Amino acid sequence: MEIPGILIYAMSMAIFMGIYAILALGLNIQWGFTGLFNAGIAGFFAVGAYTSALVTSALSANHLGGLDLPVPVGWAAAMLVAGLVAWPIGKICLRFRSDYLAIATIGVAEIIRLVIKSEGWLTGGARGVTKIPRPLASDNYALSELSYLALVVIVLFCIYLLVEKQLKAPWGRMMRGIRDNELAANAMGKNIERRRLEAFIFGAAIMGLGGAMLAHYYRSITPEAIDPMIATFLVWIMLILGGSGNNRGAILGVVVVWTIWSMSEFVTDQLPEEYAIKAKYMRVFIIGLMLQLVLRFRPEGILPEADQKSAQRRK
Amino acid sequence: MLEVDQLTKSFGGFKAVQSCSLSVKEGTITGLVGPNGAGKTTLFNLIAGAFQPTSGSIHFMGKDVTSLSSDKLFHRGLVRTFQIPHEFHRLTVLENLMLVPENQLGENLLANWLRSGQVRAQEELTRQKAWETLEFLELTHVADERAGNLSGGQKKLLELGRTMMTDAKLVLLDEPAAGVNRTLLRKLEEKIQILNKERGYTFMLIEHDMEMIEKLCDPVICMAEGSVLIAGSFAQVRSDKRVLEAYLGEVVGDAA
Amino acid sequence: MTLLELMNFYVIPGLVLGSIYAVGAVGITLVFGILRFAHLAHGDLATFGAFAALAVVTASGISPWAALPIAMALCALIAIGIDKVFYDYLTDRPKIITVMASLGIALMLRAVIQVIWGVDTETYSRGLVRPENYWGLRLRDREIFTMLAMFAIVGVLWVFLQKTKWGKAMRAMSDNPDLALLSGVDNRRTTMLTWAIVGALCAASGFFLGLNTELKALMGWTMLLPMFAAAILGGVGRVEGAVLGGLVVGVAEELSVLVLPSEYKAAMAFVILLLILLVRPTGLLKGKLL
Amino acid sequence: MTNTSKTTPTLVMKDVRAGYGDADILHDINIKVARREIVSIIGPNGAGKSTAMKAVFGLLNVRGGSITVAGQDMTGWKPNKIVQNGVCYVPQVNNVFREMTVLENLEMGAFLRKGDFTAALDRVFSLFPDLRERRSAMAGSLSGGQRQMVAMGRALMLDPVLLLLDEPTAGLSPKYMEQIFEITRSVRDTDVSILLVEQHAKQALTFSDRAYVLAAGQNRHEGTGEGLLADREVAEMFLGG
Amino acid sequence: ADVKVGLLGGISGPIAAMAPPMIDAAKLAFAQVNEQGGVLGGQKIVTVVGDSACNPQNGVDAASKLVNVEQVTALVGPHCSGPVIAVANSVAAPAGVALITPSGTSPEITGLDDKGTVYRTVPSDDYQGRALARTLVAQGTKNVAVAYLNNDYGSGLAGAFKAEFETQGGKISGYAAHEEGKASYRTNLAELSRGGADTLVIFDYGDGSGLTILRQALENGFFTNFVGGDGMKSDAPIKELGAENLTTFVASSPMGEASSSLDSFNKAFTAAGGSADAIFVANSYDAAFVLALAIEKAGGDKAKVPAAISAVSDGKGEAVAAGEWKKAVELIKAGKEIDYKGAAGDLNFDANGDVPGAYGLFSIDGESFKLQTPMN
Ligand SMILES: Nc1ncnc2c1ncn2[C@@H]1O[C@H](COP(=O)(O)OP(=O)(O)OP(=O)(O)O)[C@@H](O)[C@H]1O
Ligand SMILES: Nc1ncnc2c1ncn2[C@@H]1O[C@H](COP(=O)(O)OP(=O)(O)OP(=O)(O)O)[C@@H](O)[C@H]1O
Ligand SMILES: [Mg+2]
Ligand SMILES: [Mg+2]
Repeated sequence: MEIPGILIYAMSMAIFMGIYAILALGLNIQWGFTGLFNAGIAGFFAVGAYTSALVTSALSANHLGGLDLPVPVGWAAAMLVAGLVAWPIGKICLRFRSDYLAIATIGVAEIIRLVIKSEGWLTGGARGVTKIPRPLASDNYALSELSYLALVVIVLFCIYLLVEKQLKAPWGRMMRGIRDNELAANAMGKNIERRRLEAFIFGAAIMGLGGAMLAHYYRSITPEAIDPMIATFLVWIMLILGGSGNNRGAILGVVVVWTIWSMSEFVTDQLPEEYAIKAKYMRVFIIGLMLQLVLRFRPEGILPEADQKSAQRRK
Repeated sequence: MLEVDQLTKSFGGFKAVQSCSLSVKEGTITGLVGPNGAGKTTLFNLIAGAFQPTSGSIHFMGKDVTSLSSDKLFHRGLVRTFQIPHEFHRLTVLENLMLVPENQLGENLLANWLRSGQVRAQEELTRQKAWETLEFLELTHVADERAGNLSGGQKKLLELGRTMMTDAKLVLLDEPAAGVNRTLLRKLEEKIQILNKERGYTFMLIEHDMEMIEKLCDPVICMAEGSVLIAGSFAQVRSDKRVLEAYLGEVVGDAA
Repeated sequence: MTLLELMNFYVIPGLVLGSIYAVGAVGITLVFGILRFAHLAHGDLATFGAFAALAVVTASGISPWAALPIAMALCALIAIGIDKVFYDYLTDRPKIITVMASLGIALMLRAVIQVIWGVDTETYSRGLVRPENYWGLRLRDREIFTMLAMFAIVGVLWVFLQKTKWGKAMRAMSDNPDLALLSGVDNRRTTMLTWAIVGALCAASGFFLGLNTELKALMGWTMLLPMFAAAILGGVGRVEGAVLGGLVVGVAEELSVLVLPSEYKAAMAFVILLLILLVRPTGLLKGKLL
Repeated sequence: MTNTSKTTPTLVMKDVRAGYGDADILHDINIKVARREIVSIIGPNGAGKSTAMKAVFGLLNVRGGSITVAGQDMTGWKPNKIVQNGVCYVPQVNNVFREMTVLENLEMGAFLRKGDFTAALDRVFSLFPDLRERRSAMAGSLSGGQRQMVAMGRALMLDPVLLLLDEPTAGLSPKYMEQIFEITRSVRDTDVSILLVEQHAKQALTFSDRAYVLAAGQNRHEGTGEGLLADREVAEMFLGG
Repeated sequence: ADVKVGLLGGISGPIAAMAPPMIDAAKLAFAQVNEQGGVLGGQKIVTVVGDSACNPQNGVDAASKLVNVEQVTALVGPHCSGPVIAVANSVAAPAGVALITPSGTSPEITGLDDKGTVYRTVPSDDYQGRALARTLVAQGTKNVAVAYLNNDYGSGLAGAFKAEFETQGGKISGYAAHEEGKASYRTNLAELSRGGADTLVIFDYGDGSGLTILRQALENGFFTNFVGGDGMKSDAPIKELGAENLTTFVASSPMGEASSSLDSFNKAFTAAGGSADAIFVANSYDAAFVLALAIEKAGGDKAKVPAAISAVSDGKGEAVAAGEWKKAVELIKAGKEIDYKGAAGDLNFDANGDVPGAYGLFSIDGESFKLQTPMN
């Protein structure tokens, strides 16, 4: 019984990593490629999660929706609606630069969170949406974890290919150019405003998908899941630690940070029983300290942004 | 091909460009000189759409482009360089050049997937062109270096290189020679002449290097305090008393 | 509603709240303006300062006001220490990395606070303090003192930055660190001084918050967003702007219940922020566009 | 510093090896500037001229060799300490405080100066009257040439023993270019040694006492100004014929 | 061997202040079990603490560690409703491990498709809100303003209270939600008081923003009477505001018929250094104690524990009070039915794992809360 238990834990960890990796890839498009300081990940995450929840769950008196549609439709809707929500937000906020944009997007995410909490007719308010179907679920615990993991991995892989191909393509080069020097990019004929909006929406849609996948994993979504610490800042830590501008770095960052996040609990559990609660505070300390250590030894991220070396020097 | 009419730009209360009128004829290499702070760069910024003028109008190829943004002007065939280099610092030197050509299919989200063959072919061409440009600028050895790590002069060369990556009608060069090695500069001059003669580019060139102005430019326009002081051939401008005093800093009567 | 009611129940609470925000926002704006990054550990350092003052009060029984300078000094030292150990070696890296490091520091500080002082709600002095009546205006002593102290602290800081070489050195360093070095500015010491000021301001803002309400382990973290909003609103890098921004956010939050359902009160800071940024992208007073 | 003998060279860079990352840019560079001497460095773009200057100030990793100023070994010193010892440097790029006014920029030049510096300020303003006019403008909004004047003016606010100038004339009008050379010479006459990087190589060589040619991070030629001007190979390779 | 039980709580995060006493109370129950001979013929119950941080991400992760790696027999917790639902759905129910939350009050927990694994010792907000409304009307309070925390706990209680209060003919002259963690609620209070009520009902936590609201209302003289839900029955207001200032403050709280259970818990918990007035501690104690009983009853079989939980507190059989472990074990050994009557109520789980709950209205007497009237 011991070994399978650890395997199931490993699977649940991997599911989290997969979902957070999707969020991190979405952020990488916005920050890593385009330099958009979006600190409102939680907002798009929430929009995606709730959209898919309302589309796929059964009819309920507590909230809108309840369309009972298949899960893939829910995921597609999550991406679509997250993208749609991002559009006006981007239109308004993208004129701000760096830190101004960050605080504006944090604000928008807070407003989204408050709307979700307060507008019960739409979202179930504080009660949230429960009874969201989980695809491929079965009565066997291990099996349903495994199949959901497989699903997450497949989706992640697709998203990775999508984003990686975009990055390597002239599109990615243009975006990185806009990030590095807007004025020059503009003078070289790139429509800055439209392109930044494009990247913002693209990234937001992917974040929406991440939110949806998490909601289906829990089979529920409540406002507690969109706390900025866990849904925004954590993703930022992952991306920056992994290496922004590098998709593999982003994924690796997720793996490292979630491992620290989750496994640190085992470390502090070694403390004697009477310190059990203090141990949890120590755990938070250890998480903070580990971040510092990773930054100390890999200040550019674990896998820094790679230069796109010219493949052949001369034809 | 370019008509600037009564253009004024003020920053706060300070008028950097004041009722400035000039025109550039197709096929010329027009020189723009003037003391430091005369408003030359500001004029370029206005023409290229980086600033909006306070008043006045700009016509390019017969059309009013006064309030057009930089990217739209680029698509109409107007390319500019910056006096203080604006490189894409985290892109490699090669990428800095490859980014420039307009209408790249691969910059379109969908085309990237639907027409990837075409995208790849186009990339190959762009890459080749970029290499040729690097070869000409003697920058091949830093092709894979991040542009932010270049030396001051190399950045200026890269700035210039970008204008060679696209088929422009009018090229605005802001002090291309500053900080560039003289041996290389002679080559640049030749290149500019070739582009002008063979490809039909029109140039507008800000320079303080009189040798270069003399060799390339006709006509030459001299600006001072935001407006045009005099326009004419190099010799005419060179011998104007006001120019001598304000710009060249020579005591009148002194031979060059 | 009479004017007096409006003042007593809406405007004055708003100004007091705004003063608390202002002290925090000034610190944030200094880090923003001089060191050029968003210091996410600001709130937790403020909490630390508040608890440090509490520790002094309970240990020695002196008045909280006498404990304030001690807490400020302690926080200044801690801020310098944090910088030396954790931020300093990231100076040449992209600023976002330091932002992440500060997030880690926030977690560490919070853990330390919880381990040392626990998680219970505390106050400096037990019991209630009912407001006095000044010609119809109802104010508590501590509210008056909070506002006065805020203006005093900010005033002293402003004079210091304007009149001494240090202020100029700080600005130079933030503008172009290499060139500042080449001009003979000792960037290390300038940074240290900046952190000393920021740490002291943190302690002060935590103290005022605790004095006017209660001390809780997470109080700083929950105040972080409105303080950031205030700093940005005032114009990044502008001390006067931060004060103005803090007051605007405070009053706007309190007045918002007149027009909005109260559950949206927390969003008010951001609504104001977005509106003002749309009109003035650099904040109320022209701040740096970083 | 004042008591060093007349024969001690102001700057000696001996076998300096340095680079930004792991790779070396400078390979055993040797440069010497004697007292009251104007020495210029010329060479193609990317030769390592600016790097050599930064190496003096320890702005990058110096991995070998030594740097001595007025007899004092300063290898590995911090830039602000080097400035305190009378070395001034005008970098090629990023050489102004963009968000400070012209006046504040100049005041920053006098940061280490104790007491009154209005005299120095007046001198700078009389050299560059344009700056006096734009004294309260942000340096970041200045024209390219005006910035160069600010940068130069900033360095003139202190009385250095050694002045390092990285392309001080780039972007300046012919009038000011002449003037900069004039100033340089007159500064030299107040007992200051000057090391200068120039792309206006011919003019620079004409008025330099000695000059070095750097290429690919190595010493290529050295000699007196006139000597190098006369050298055909140098003329062809580096001076544009 | 030992029997491992997971204690899952919101130790870090927004309810950090409430979690430690709750965990301590649960530990007290297990300590009593161990002292009185342990489970399953002398085995000790050991606890492993997990941190749900009051969000589903951490909750599920911590639960997964407890269930899969630590292989705990059952979970006490999590504390917040969101994690309860997520953990139930993605860990407890699939793994067939019992989960008893002492403080998840969301109505959504009732209807979870949990294969009978999910229980709670705190009543759904519905009961308490309604009971409080009835009691107030019965006492003659007809006009109140309601301030509630905008989370599952606050809005659930407030909703139920409002509906019942209005049916009973009362008038709600102000009704507003607030966010936690703000420094000032004075304008909220001013708005609420404009309706003319002199009684303020606060559904919030007494060591969180509820305390701030109470303080600011008292200091500025906004209302004269204050009524709180069980979250306000905390020792923090007494400690920080002073009992002398709280003469007009009452709070409702669950309690059992057998008030001996509550007394015995109070005594034991105070002796162990805890504060018996802390929020949800009695519920937490009950959750742990009933779980221990169920483990004993199920003979240590993890899969049988869920069903055993409702069996040991279903209103049938011999009553067992808080702390009476030895007696309970003997009864179980003798094959008799037992019925645990807890410190925070009689439990009596229904088919959904919910408890109906009985309430009392408490006022402050000296330095602690004393029962004023029972509510129904
Ligand atoms: N953004 C701005 N804000 C305020 N003043 C400006 C701005 N840009 C330029 N100026 C002012 O306008 C004047 C003209 O500047 P401009 O850059 O056009 O000069 P220039 O002719 O290009 O000079 P140079 O030959 O030195 O490059 C200068 O005095 C400068 O200070
Ligand atoms: N920050 C940097 N990081 C990495 N490499 C650099 C950096 N700065 C310069 N280099 C490289 O070092 C070499 C020498 O640069 P340096 O700036 O010394 O040239 P320079 O001789 O001053 O040229 P120029 O005349 O163009 O100013 C160049 O190849 C450049 O690419
Ligand atoms: Mg110019
Ligand atoms: Mg150079």
